[in-house]
Amino acid sequence: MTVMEQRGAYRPSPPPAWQPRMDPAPLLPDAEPYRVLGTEAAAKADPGLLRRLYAELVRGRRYNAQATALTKQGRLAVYPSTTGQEACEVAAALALQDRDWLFPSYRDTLAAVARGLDPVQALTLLRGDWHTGYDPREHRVAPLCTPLATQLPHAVGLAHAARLKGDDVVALAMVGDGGSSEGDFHEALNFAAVWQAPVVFLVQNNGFAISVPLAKQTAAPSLAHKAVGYGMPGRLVDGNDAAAVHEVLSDAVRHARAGGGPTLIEAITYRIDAHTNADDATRYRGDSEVETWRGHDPIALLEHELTERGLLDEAGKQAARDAAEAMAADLRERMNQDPVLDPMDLFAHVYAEPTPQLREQQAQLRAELDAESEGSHR
Amino acid sequence: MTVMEQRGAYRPSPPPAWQPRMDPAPLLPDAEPYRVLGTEAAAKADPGLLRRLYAELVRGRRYNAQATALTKQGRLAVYPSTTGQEACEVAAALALQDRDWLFPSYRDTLAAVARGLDPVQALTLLRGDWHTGYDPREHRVAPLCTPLATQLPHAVGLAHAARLKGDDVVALAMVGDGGSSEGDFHEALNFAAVWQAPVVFLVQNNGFAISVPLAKQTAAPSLAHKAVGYGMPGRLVDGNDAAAVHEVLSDAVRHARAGGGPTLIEAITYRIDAHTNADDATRYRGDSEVETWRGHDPIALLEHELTERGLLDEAGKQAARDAAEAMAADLRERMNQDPVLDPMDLFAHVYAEPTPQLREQQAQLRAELDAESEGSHR
Amino acid sequence: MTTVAVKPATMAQALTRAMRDAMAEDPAVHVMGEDVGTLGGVFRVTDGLAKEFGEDRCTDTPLAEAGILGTAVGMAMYGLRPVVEMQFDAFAYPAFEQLISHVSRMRNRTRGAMPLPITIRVPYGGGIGGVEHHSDSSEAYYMATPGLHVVTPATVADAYGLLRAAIASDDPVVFLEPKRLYWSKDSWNPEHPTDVEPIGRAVVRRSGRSATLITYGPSVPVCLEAAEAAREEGWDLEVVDLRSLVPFDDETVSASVRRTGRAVVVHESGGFGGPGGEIAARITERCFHHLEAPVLRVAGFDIPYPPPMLERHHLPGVDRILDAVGRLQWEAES
Amino acid sequence: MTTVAVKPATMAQALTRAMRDAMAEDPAVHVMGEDVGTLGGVFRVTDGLAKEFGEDRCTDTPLAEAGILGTAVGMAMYGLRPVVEMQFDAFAYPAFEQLISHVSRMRNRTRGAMPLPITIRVPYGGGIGGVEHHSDSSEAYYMATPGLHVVTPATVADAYGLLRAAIASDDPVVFLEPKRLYWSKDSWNPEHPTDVEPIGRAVVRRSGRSATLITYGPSVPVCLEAAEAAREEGWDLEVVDLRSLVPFDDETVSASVRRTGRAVVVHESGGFGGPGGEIAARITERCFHHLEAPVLRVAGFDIPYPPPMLERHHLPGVDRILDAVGRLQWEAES
Ligand SMILES: Cc1ncc(C[n+]2csc(CCOP(=O)(O)OP(=O)(O)O)c2C)c(N)n1
Ligand SMILES: Cc1ncc(C[n+]2csc(CCOP(=O)(O)OP(=O)(O)O)c2C)c(N)n1
Ligand SMILES: [Mg+2]
Ligand SMILES: [Mg+2]
Repeated sequence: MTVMEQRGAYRPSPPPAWQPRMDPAPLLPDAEPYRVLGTEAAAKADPGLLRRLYAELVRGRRYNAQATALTKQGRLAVYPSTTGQEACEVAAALALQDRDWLFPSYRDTLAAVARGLDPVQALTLLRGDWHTGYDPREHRVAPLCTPLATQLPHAVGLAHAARLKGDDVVALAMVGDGGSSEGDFHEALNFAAVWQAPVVFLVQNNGFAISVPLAKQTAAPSLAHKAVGYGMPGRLVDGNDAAAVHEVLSDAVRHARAGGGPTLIEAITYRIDAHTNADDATRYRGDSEVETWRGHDPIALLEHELTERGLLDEAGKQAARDAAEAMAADLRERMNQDPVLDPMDLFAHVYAEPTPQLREQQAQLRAELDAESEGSHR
Repeated sequence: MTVMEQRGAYRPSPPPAWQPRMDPAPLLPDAEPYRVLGTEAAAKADPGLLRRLYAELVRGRRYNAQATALTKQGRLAVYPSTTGQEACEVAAALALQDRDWLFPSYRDTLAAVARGLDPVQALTLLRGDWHTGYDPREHRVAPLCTPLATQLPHAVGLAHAARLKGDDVVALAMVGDGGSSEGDFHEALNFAAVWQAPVVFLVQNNGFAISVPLAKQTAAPSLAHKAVGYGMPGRLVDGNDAAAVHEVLSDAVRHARAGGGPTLIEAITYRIDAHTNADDATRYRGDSEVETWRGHDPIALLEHELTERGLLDEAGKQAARDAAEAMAADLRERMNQDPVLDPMDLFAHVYAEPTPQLREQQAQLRAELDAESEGSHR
Repeated sequence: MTTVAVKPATMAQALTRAMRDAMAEDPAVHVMGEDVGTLGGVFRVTDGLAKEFGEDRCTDTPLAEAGILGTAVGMAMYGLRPVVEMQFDAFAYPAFEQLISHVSRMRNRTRGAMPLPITIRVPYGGGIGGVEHHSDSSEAYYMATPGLHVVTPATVADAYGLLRAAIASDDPVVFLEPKRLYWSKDSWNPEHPTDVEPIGRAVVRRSGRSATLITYGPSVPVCLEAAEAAREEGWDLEVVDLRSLVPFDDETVSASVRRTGRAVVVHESGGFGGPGGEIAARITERCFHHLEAPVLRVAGFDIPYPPPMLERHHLPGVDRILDAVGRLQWEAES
Repeated sequence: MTTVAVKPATMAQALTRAMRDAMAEDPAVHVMGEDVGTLGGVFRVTDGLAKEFGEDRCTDTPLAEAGILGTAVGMAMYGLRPVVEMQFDAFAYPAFEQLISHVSRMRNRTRGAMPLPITIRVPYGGGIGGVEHHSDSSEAYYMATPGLHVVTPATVADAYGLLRAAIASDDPVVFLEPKRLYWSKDSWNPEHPTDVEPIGRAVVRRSGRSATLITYGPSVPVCLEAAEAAREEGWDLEVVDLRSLVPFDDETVSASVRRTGRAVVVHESGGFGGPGGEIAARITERCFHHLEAPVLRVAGFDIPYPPPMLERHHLPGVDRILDAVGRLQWEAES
């Protein structure tokens, strides 16, 4: 039986007597974003997991700060920070198995790092020495994707291919609230549902697409409500509650792996920093809004829970901070070294073999570089 | 107050305490497609309207048959028939006011004709003498649109512009089930909802996109369920029930005109003929399915209702048939005349003024044509 | 294998056969697109593949070209070799962002770690009486996008050989199929397994001494016809079929023009900003001192593709080619 | 109106002013795009317009480029004159289907009944240290699309004059803004109301006798610099700024090349299939017997735009231009 045949026809020949394929009710998100921290559900959460999340959040916050600092020192061309969004970034990485794939957007270097990628490699794009600084196959992390929402169909295709090959691999694709307006978002979700591909879509609704607030982006009750239009479940989660995001993602990943098809998850969070270091957020939002959200900080929320439950003491916090500092120091040091670049790399991977035309251009650049190094060029 | 300000913020600064903008329940379509004919609602329907719809359906069926016959005679390059879908076509045209705009897909010549367009002009595209055979402003009918779903953002933009200018104009945009998978569908609906543009989207779900059945197109409970993801109401209607389609469309048009924003309507219908005359439908569907749908024929349904209620007798039927025959005879006759073409028109409307380059090419063609007519050319 | 008679086949059949053989040889090859499965494609080029290999190997996708190409990217990332059909030239436009920003760049982006062996089949060009949006020649867009191979056959044998090469290529190939040659027939041996045609080599379809016609795809038969007609005028024209626009076979083209000293580039695509400018410029750069006349171009007009009843005035035909040849300054002037 | 001192202004300011003046004059002019309202655009080119004219006249759209251009089409159908901003060159690709299949063709499709006076502003080109997808030169795609005007300023005054002309045009204009010249300054009188610059006319930025550099947009200052440097080598170079790629000013270009007998086309866009091929081919067709050497091209390499740290090796600079000039066969050879 082929994957296609498994699907069960919807209404291949819609009969005059109408039969909807499924009850839409279970596909709709709950009215309230799912929360764990500070609720009864927290008691069920695995303490080891919570501590792991905490350490990663602290490390992630430090990573954001360090990367932002590197832009000021001219060591990064640009950095889109995820300060305030660490819970989503970290949970996305931790909800996956090793064999699964992560499809990050341009903002999601932290998710890639939390998945195990070397931070220097994750930042190569933003430093400017090469577009992708890592082999995507090594950690199953697709290239950080700048054209918004275009990575979503890639995730669907990869998940579909894995399923066709009989591998129980899940793809997790990340996108922003703004990205949900792109046509590729629609096409990807539709393909995923029709193919029942094992893919999870995580929309980080951080309130803004650069300067554009969500109210100008959509009029929907929530972005998770889009799911029903594709025939997949939509879930709404508090994106600053690391335990909740981890749980909802893990459920969706498990569901996908079991052949249940895709899920759309909207995580409500907030971008505390400006869009990037180059952005001036005061042009489009007030301090009070930022302050409100600081009061719902993902690290503080988890720290509070862990402390309340006696799972974290001052020593534990210090250990997390120390690990984060060590990561930051290492990152700083390595990013302060100038990358060694070979201009001839321009031609190295345009095609498997350079075309005759590229070979000519290669020779031209080689000659120019030789002349330059001999100091003989104009 | 600008149109933008009227909108009422959704959650410009999503507070930690979540507030969905609206209750999604009223946006969801009913579980059953809305029907009028053969139900209690029929009693409330305006007899004059029903008779008008009947006459148009009969004319529409005849128009489809005539146009298909013209392809066999080589008078049309191709014709995508709407036999079986006449209720949607006709109701779409009749639900609009004169000042409103219709945005038809490539299949919807009948809707354009029902709106008052000369059938010969409506068929110019398919005859092949020019892309659009009419001035869109004359009957407020946008050019028949072949690239699927691309007309939807046009409808949104036009409706938005009208609203900005203070005109109470509504745009009705037609698209197929297949077209709903395109990114432009998504982007158009989203813009419409965010702008609260006075636009109505009518998806004719006729079961197929060429050979591809709906089950391979979407896994959604219905296409109307997509509406909630944009924050607009979704409506499901029996597309072969002309009275029902007319009522649902009229309601949506009224709602839009009153500033209530867009609506997405899915009309369940069936394409009785092949995709076009060039298609071989036996390759992908069985006769029995077609037969089932013939049993739910839009003309028969309405004829039954009218007859039952004593609103239609044999003379009435004959009158409708006669009017249809007259239209067909006139169409046949005029389509059998070769259109007069001027090859120099190739250059006439590429730009407001031809570029110097086009003037050179114009001169070249002129010289060639002169030589040809003098018989002096090779 | 026993010897099999060389039988006439259409280009469409050769293309089908190329996919079939590639699918049989390599389970990684997947065909996908609108109506490619049950229907066998609107041109029937994928006829029988779903039946033979199943719907998972030859898949009717939802109707969304960016989605088709975008999911193909993901499939290729997982090791498959997708062969994507765009139903018509103009319906490839929705997939341009995926094509330009991903398909053409993924190998480069990842320093070779993630090549995308995707074949994108695009029926292109006019001359079939198609209504608006069904006759575009979009090769200029593809040529201007580094990272893509751009290939187009003009014969039945090349249709097979080049499509096999495209599918076997580890790089993305935009494979342009001249619609109006789909039903052209040729003696071609479908049982011959070795006629894969390497990408990047032009071929001299007709030798001649007076001038070179440089062309590809749908214009190849037109140029051959023009070359025959030219004999009456005393011109012995050489016809070069490029077959591959990227990579471009400068060697074959330059050698021919150096020999003849005169050249006309012929294509259906609009002239301005079209392939002919690049080709003429390259020839001039390389053969300037061998040229007796400027390289001329015979192309479609710089207009949106016209309605069917007017297309014959738009398409470069024999007369227009001969007119251009006539302007190649046969008597020296200044 | 009193005389106003000519003050230095940046190209970005001139562009803002052009939109402001157009909006003040004609209520049909609407600006739309991502972040153009409250933020004033990521390059601040629409700064202040939402404040002055309201959000209905300068609108932050949802994040969807096909939707932006597609709704602009509908707005133009109702009589508005949308000025659309695409945030970066590469982010115009999702809108290509709307651009190619509708924007460029609607007038033709409707026999002139439905012109689309849409201006599509596209910040383009590199040299600003932008990460992937922020430095593309996409003009070849636009040039190959009949029905579009393609315009690109190189000076502050032209930025104003040409953008005014674009917005006033009844045809769609792709208005390419060289990103790296946004902050270039020039003495320019922002109060002078008459300096609308008609579309379609190239201008000689520097007269010279030895050879002509033909260029546009971001490469104009580079060519002027090269021309200065060339004096040391004894070459007196003429520099032609095309300003408009479509329509193309054959007259000015040919006149210059006939005078100098030698030409180099310079642009950032990739060479293969790029604008230079068309330009070189046109010049050769028109000026063959005046040419002492083949028209050469200095262009970006045929590669995806490189990462910031390598872009200087990709961009055509003074040295590469002078090298090409040096190859213009100053001593006759064969
Ligand atoms: C197709 C495309 N259009 C425009 C851009 C420019 N751009 C980069 S980030 C951004 C905003 C993205 O907002 P969102 O999706 O909410 O993600 P966030 O930045 O909040 O993480 C825009 C418009 C882009 N990268 N790709
Ligand atoms: C963008 C685009 N892709 C592909 C096509 C080719 N095509 C024409 S009609 C059609 C099927 C349309 O199906 P649907 O939207 O259900 O409309 P219907 O034909 O049933 O009226 C296809 C694939 C097209 N016209 N436009
Ligand atoms: Mg966001
Ligand atoms: Mg359909």
